[in-house]
Amino acid sequence: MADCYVINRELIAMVSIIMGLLYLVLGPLFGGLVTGLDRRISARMQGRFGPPILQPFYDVLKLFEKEQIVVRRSQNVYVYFYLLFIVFTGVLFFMGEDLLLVIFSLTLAAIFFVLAGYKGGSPFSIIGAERELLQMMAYEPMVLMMAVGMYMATKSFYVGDIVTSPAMPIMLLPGIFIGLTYVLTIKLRKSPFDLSTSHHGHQELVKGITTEYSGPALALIEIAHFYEVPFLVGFVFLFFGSHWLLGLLVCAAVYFLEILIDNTFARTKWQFMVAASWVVAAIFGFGNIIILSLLG
Amino acid sequence: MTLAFLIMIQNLVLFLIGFPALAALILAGVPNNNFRNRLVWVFGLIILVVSVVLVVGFGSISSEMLSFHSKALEKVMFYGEWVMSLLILVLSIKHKKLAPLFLVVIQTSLLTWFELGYGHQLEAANNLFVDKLSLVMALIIGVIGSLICIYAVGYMKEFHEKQHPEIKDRRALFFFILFFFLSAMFGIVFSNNLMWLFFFWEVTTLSSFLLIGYKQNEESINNAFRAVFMNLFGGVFFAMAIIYLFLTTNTIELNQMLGLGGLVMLPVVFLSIAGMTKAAQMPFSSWLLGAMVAPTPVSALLHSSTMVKAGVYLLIRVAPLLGGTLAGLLVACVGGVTFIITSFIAISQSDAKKVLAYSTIANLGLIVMCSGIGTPAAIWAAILLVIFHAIAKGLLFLSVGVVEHKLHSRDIESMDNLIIKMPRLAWMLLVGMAGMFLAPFGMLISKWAVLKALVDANPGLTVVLIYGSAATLFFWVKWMGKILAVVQPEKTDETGISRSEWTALYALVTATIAVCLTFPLISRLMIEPFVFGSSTATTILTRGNSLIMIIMMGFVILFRFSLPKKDEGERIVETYLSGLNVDQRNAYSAPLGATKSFISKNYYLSKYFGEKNLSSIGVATSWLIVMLLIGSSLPWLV
Amino acid sequence: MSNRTIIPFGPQHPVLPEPIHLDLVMEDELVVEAIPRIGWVHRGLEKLVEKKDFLEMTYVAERICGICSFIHGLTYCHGIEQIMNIEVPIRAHFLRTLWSELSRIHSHLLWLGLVADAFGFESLFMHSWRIREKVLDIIEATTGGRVIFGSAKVGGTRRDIDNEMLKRIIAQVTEIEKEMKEISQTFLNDYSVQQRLKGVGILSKADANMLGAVGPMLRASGINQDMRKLNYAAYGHIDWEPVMAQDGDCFARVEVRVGELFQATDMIRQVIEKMPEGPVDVKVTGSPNGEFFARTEQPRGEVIYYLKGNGSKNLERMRVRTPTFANIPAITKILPGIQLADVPMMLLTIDPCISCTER
Amino acid sequence: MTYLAKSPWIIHYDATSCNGCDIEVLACLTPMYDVERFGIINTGNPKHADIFLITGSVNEQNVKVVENIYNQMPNPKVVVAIGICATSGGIFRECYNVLGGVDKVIPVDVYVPGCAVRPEAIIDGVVKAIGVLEEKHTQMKKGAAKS
Amino acid sequence: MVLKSLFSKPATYMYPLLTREPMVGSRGSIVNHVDQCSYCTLCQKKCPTDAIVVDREKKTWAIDSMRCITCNACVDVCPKSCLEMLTTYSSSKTAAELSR
Amino acid sequence: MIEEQKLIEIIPSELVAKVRDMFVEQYRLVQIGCTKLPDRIEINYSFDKNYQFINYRLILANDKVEVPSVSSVYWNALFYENEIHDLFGLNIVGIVLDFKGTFYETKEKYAFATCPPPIEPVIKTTPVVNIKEKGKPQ
Ligand code: NFV
Ligand code: SF4
Ligand code: SF4
Ligand code: SF4
Repeated sequence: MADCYVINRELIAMVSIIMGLLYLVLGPLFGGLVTGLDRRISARMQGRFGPPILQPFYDVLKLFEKEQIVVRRSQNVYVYFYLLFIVFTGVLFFMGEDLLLVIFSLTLAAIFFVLAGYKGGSPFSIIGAERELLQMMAYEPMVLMMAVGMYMATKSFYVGDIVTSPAMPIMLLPGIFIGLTYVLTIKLRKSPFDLSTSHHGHQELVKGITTEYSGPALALIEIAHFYEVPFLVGFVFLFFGSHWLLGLLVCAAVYFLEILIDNTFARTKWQFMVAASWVVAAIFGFGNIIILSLLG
Repeated sequence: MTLAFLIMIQNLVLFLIGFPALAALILAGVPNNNFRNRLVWVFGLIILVVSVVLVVGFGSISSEMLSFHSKALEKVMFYGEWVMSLLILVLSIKHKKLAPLFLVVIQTSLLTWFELGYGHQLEAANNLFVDKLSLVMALIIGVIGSLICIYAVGYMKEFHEKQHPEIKDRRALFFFILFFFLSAMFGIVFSNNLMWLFFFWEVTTLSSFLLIGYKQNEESINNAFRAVFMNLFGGVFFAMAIIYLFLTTNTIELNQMLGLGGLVMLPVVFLSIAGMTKAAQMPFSSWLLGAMVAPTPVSALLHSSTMVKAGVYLLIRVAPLLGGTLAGLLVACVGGVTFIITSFIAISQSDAKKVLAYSTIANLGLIVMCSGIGTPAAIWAAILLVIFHAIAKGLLFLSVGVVEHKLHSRDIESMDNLIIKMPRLAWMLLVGMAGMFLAPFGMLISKWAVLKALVDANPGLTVVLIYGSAATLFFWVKWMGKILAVVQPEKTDETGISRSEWTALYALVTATIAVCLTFPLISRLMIEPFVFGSSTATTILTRGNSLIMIIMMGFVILFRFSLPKKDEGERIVETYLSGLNVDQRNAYSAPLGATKSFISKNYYLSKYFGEKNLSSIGVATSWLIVMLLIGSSLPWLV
Repeated sequence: MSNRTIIPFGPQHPVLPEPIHLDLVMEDELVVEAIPRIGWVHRGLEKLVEKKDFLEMTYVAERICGICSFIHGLTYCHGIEQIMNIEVPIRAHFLRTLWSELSRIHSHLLWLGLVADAFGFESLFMHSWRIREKVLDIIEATTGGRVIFGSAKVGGTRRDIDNEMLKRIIAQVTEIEKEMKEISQTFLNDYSVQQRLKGVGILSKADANMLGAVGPMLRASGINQDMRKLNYAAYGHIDWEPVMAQDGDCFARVEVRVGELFQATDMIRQVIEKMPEGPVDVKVTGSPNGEFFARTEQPRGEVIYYLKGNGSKNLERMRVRTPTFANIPAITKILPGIQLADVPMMLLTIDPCISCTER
Repeated sequence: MTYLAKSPWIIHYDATSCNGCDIEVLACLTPMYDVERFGIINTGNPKHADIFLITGSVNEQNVKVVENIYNQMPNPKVVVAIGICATSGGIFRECYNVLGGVDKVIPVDVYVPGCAVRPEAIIDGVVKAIGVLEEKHTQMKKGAAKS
Repeated sequence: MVLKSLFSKPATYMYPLLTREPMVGSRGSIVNHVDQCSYCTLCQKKCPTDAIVVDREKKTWAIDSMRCITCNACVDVCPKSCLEMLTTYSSSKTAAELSR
Repeated sequence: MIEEQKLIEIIPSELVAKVRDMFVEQYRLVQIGCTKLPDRIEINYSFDKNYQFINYRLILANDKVEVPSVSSVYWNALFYENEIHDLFGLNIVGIVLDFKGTFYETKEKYAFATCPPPIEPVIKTTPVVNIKEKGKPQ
C-alpha cells in the first residue's frame, strides 16, 4: 500500500516534469500557430485572404535579423524577465502546480511588461503601461475568483488535481466560466479590450507599451505572447476536469468566440472596461462563489 | 522549564521594557546634540541586540507566565496615568480642544473611580508573560524600532539644520519620546495584566500625540488632537472592557480572559474596538492620515511599523474568541471595508507619504479581517502580515523620508528619473514596494495565506481581498514605473545622506529580502506553533510552493544584477515623439514655435477613486458596522 | 503639483493618415487642452497661378486633394466659367453631378472606414474599404483614374460616358447599395459602436454656426445647409433634400454621412435617368477677367474658390478655403473634455483633410 | 533568403501628399489588395518598421520629421518614395514651400511612379524594396563580421 | 456580415499572382510612337510637370516617368496624335536602376 | 445661373463694427482671404446666411497698415488671420490666439507678399543623398 503510494507520487512527479518540458518546447509553437490561425481567420472575417499561418514565426525570426536599437540600455532586461516569468508561469501551470501561484507568477510577469513600458520613457509607452495596469486591475479579480471557485469545486488549488478530478468544475462554476471567458478577451489583447497595445497599428497609442521595443527585444515580447496562449487557453480547459476531449473542444470554441468578438466590437474605453469586468466578476464570479458557499 | 531559565527570560523582558525608558531619560538630559546622537546609536544597538538575543535564545518557549511584582512600579503607573491625563487636559485647554478634553475627563474619572474603589483587589497573579507572538512582536519592535531611532539621528539633523530651520529644535524631547515609546511597546506585548497593558497603551497614545504635534504649527497641532481624540475614544472602550471584565469575572489578566472563551464577549468586543482605533480602522482612520505631518521617522515607527501594530496585536490576541461569532464577522467586515476603501483611495493619491499611509491602513484592515475570522489559518496569515508589513513599510517610509529631503518634495510625480538621480535609494524604494505586493515577496505570501484562509472560513469575504488587491497592484506599479521611467537623464546625486540613514536603510533592505527567503523557517519555528499549537509545516504553504517562491525570489534578485553596465552594441536612439524630436531626447517642437518636453504623469483616476467620496462611504458603512458590533455585545450586559 | 500629462500627438501617428499635430494636455486620460499645429502639408500651390495658366491650373486644383479631387476640379472650372460667362453643355453638368456623387460615396466610405479604425473596429474598416473598391472601379472605368479623376475641364468635361456604361453603373450602384446597407446597420445599430459615438464631442447648433462649421458637421448639429442647394452642375434638375441629424455628437455625424451615402446612390440613379444627350464641352477662348467666389459642396462641406483674373492667361489670385479649414475651429473647441481614447475618433469625425486645408 | 522578405513591416508617412497616393497605400492594406498576405503590417511606429513608405514631396516643416523617422528605424531599412510627388516633386515642385522629391532629405531606395500610384504599383515597389532590404541585410552581416 | 465573410470567398485580388485586365481608358503611362513625331515640342510646353524633353535639332523625345502625372495633357495637344496613354502603369525603379 | 454675390467695400476703421453686425445677425463667417494686387491689398470677409452670400472687402493701401483682428467677434477668424499674417506678412493686431508667425513654417517668409521670379525649371531627376545617417555605431 505504502509502496504503491510512493510509486504513484513518483509517477505524478514524472508526468508533471514531462508536461513542463513539453510546454517549454511546444508552448511557443502552439501559441504561434494559434496566433497565425487567428490572424488568418480574422482576415477572412474581414473579407481578406490573410497572411500565411506561419506568419507569426516569420515575424519573430525577422525581428531577430534586425539591428537592436534602444532608448535606454537597461530597457531590454525588463523584457527578458517578462519572458522568463511568462515561461515560468506556464511551466508551473503545466506541471500541475498551485493555481494561485500560477496567477501570482503571471502577475509578476505582467508587471515586468508594464515596467518595460515605463522604462521605454516615451509618452505613448507610458500611457500604454498605465492602460495595461488598468487592464490588469480589470481582469485580476476574475482570475483570482476562478482560482477560488476551482478550489471550492474540487477542494484543491492544484492544477494537477483539478485536471484529474472526476467532477467537472463547470457544472458548479458556470458563472465563473462566463466571467473568465469575458476577461480572457483582455488577456488575449483582443478588441474590444485591446487598450494598451493592440495587434494592429492604427490606434491612439501607436504601439503602446512596445513602442520603444524593436528588433530582437520585440521578438522576445512576441515569443512571450506565444508562451502565454497555451495556459490562458488552459484556464478554460480546467473547467472540464478530467474530461479532456470536451475540454479541448470547448477551448477551441472559446478561442473562436474570442476571434469573433475581436471582429465584431469597437474598442471600448478603459472606464467601460474596468467597470464592466468588475461588474461581470461581481455578478458571475462572486455570485457563483456565494451560491456555492451557501450550498455548502 | 527551569527556574533559572525563567528568571533569565524575565530579566531580559524587564530589561527591554526598562532600558529604553531609562535611555529616554538619559537622552532627555543630554543637551549636546552630537553626544546625544552618539548615545542614540549605542542605545539603539543595545536594544536591537537584546531583542535578537531574547528571540534567538528563547524562541523555543511556547508560553511562559512571569509573575513579576513590584509595588513601586504599580504606583508609578498609577500616578503616571494621572500625569498623562493631566498633560492632555492642560494641552487641550490651552489649545481649546473640547472633544479630547471631554474624553480624557471621562476616562480618568472612570479609572480613578475603579482604582480607588477596587484598587486593593486589582492583583494579578502574573503581570507579564512571554509567548511566541510576544517574541515576534518584540523582535519587530527591537529591530525596526531601534533602526528607525538610528535613522532619526541623521534625519533629524538634516530636518532641523537644513530643511526646516524655522522649526524649534527640540531633539532632546524627540528622542526622549521615541525611546519612551519603545519601552511602552515592549510593555504592551509582554503585559499580561490588563491594567499594565492599558497603561502602556496610553503611553503610546501620548507619544503619538506629542510627536504628531512636533512641528507645533497649526496643522500638526490640529492633527495631533485629532489623533489623541480618536485614540482616547478607543482608550475609553479599553477601560470599560477592563472594568466590566473585572466586575463580572474578577480578573484583570489577559490569559485568564482568553481562557474564559465565549463568556466574555463584551470585553472582547470593547477591546477589539480599542484595537481598531489604534490600528486606524475605517471610521477612525483619519487620524493616521493626519499623523503624516510628523517627521518621517515618526511616521515609520509609530504610524506604520509598530504602534499601529499594537492595535492589531490586541486583536490577534482576542482573535480566537472572535472566530466564528457574529462579533468576529463584524470585526472582519470593518477590516474588509477598510482594506478595500483605503486601497481604492490610495490610487488617487500622489503624496508619497499619504499613499504609504493609506496602504498601511489597508494592510491593517487585512490583519483585522483575519483576526475577525479567527481561524488558525487566518491568525497565521495575520501574523505573517504583521511581520512583512512592518519591515517593508518601515523601509518605504525611511526611503521616502530621504528622498523628500533631497527633492524637497514628497510628491510621487516629482520622482521622475529617480533611478538615475538616486539609484541606490530608488532601488531601496523598489525593494520596499516589491515587498508590499509583488509575487515572491512577503506581503504577497501573506495575502496568499489570507486568501486561502478566507476561502476555507468564509468565501464571501474573499471578494474584498480580490478587488482590493487589484487596486493595490495598480497604485504600487504605477509608482514603481514612475521611479523607473527615464524621461530626461540627469546627474546622479546621492550625497548628503548621513551614515545613520544609510545604515537603517541597508539593514531594512536586507531584512526585507532575508525575511522572504527565510519565511518558511520563521513560519515553522515561530508562528505555526503559536497558531496551531504544533509545527505543522505543510499546513498551508507546502514546501514545494515555498521552494518555488524562493526560486522566483532568485530570479528577482538576479534581475538586479542583470542590468547591463556597458555598451553591448545597441544603437541608442531618441524616444518616439511622433517624429517631432529636437535634439534632446524628450524635447519636441510644439505649436506656437515652442520647444517643449513631453510630460508623463501617472493616472490618479480621482474622479472614480477620489478621497472624499470613497472615505465618506467607508466611514458611513464602517460606523454602521461598529454600531452593530457594539449592539451585538450588549446582550451580555444583561 | 498638477498631474497633467503633455504628449505630442502627430504629425506622424498611425491613426492619422495625414500629418497634423495636437499638443494634448491631459489629466489621466481626460484632455484638458488641445493646441493644434499644422503646416506639414502646406505647399503653397495657390501661388502656382503665377507660373501656370488658368487652364493648366485645373490639374493643380485636382491635385489639391486625392479624396475630393474631382469636386476641386469642378469648383475651379465652375468659378472660371462664371467669370468668363461660359455656357456649359447640359450633359456635362449631369456628368459632373454623377462624378461628384461617386466621389462623395468613395470619400464617405473611406471616412467610415477610418473612423471605424479609430474606434478600434478593424473589420468594419476593412469592409468599408472593400465596398469602396467597387466604387473606385466605376470611377476608373469612367475617368481612367482611381482617385485623381482628371476629367474636369473648363467648359465641360474631358470625357463622356456612353449610355451602355451608364446602365451598367446603375446595376453596380444597386449592388453597392446593398452592401452599404449591411455596414450601415453596424454603424447605426451596433451597441459597442453606439457606446463609443453617442454623446461624444457634442457641438451645439449655435456653436456650429458661429464657429463656421460646414458640411456634415453642420448638418449633424441640426443646421440645414448644403451648397448643392445653390444648384450648380445639375443639382437643380434632381430631387433631393439635405440629410440632417440633430444631436451634434459623433454619432450624428456618422448618421449624416451614412445618410448621404444612400442619398448619393439615389442621385446617381436620377442623374443617369435624366441624362440628356449632347456634347460635353465647349471651346474656351480668351482669358478670365473678373472675380468670383465659387462655392460647392464637397464630401466634407462647403468649399470656396475665390478666383480673380485680370485678363491675362495667369490668374491674379486663387484662394481655396476648404471645408476642413472651416471645421478646425469647431474641433479645437470640442476636443477639451473628452478622453484620450476618443481623440482620434473625434478628429476623424470632422473628416479632416489636411492636404485640402493647407494647400 | 532571409525572413526579412517574409515579414516586411512598413511605416507610412505623408509628407505633403495630396492624399491620392496616401489612400492608395492604405488601400493596399484592405481586402482588395490585402498585403498582409505577404506578412506586411502597417506598424505606424518607426521602431518596428523595415520599410518606410513616404508619399508626397517634402516641405520645410517636414524635413525634420522625415529625418527623425528615418533615424529611428532599425537597420536594415529601406525607403520607398511613392507617387510622383515623392519621386520628383511632381506638379508641386515649383511651389515655394516644396523642397522637391524625398531624396532631397533622405536616401531613397525605390521609386514608385504614378499620380496617383496604383496599389499594384505599390506592391511592386514593396517587392523591389524587399530585394534591397535583403541586400542591405547581407551587407550589414558582413559589416558585423568584419568589426 | 463578419461570419458571412468568413465562409465566403475573400475579396482579395491575388496580385501579383493574378493580374487584372486594366480598365479601358485607364491612365497608365505615356508612350510616343516616335516615327510619327514631328518634334514640335508642343507636348513639352503643355506638360505641367516638365516631364517631356524634346530636342528639335537632335530629334529626340524623352519622358521622365518619375515626373509624369498622367494628366493626359500632352496626348490632347499632340498635333500628330503620336502620343498614346497606355493602360499599363509605369514600373517602379530602385535607386540603382535609376542611376544607371 | 450666376448666383448673386454682394460685395461691399469698407475701410479698416469700419471693419470690426460691420463684422459685429453680421455676428449679431447670425451670419456664418465663411472665410477671410487676402489678395495682393500690384497697387493695393484686399481682404475679403465673406459671410453667409441661408445661402445669402455677403462679402466685405477691406482695402489696404500697403502692408504696413494695421488691421484690427475680428477674432474677438468670430473666434474662428483667428485661423484665417494667422494664415494671412504668415503668408502676406500683414500686421493684424489683437488676434485672440496669435501664432506669431508659426502657423505655417514656410521656407520663404511671407511668400505671397511679393511676386518672386519664376524658378528655373530643372529637367533631370537625380537622386541627391545629402543626409548622413545619425546615431549609427561607428
Ligand atoms: N471634401 C473635401 Fe477636401 C476639399 N475641398 C477637404 O477639406 O478633401 Ni481632401
Ligand atoms: S503623386 Fe499625384 S496623387 Fe500622389 S500625392 Fe502627388 S499629386 Fe497626389
Ligand atoms: S506634341 Fe506630339 S508631335 Fe509634337 S513633339 Fe510632342 S509628341 Fe511629337
Ligand atoms: S501626361 Fe501630363 S505629365 Fe505626363 S507627360 Fe503628358 S503632359 Fe506631362
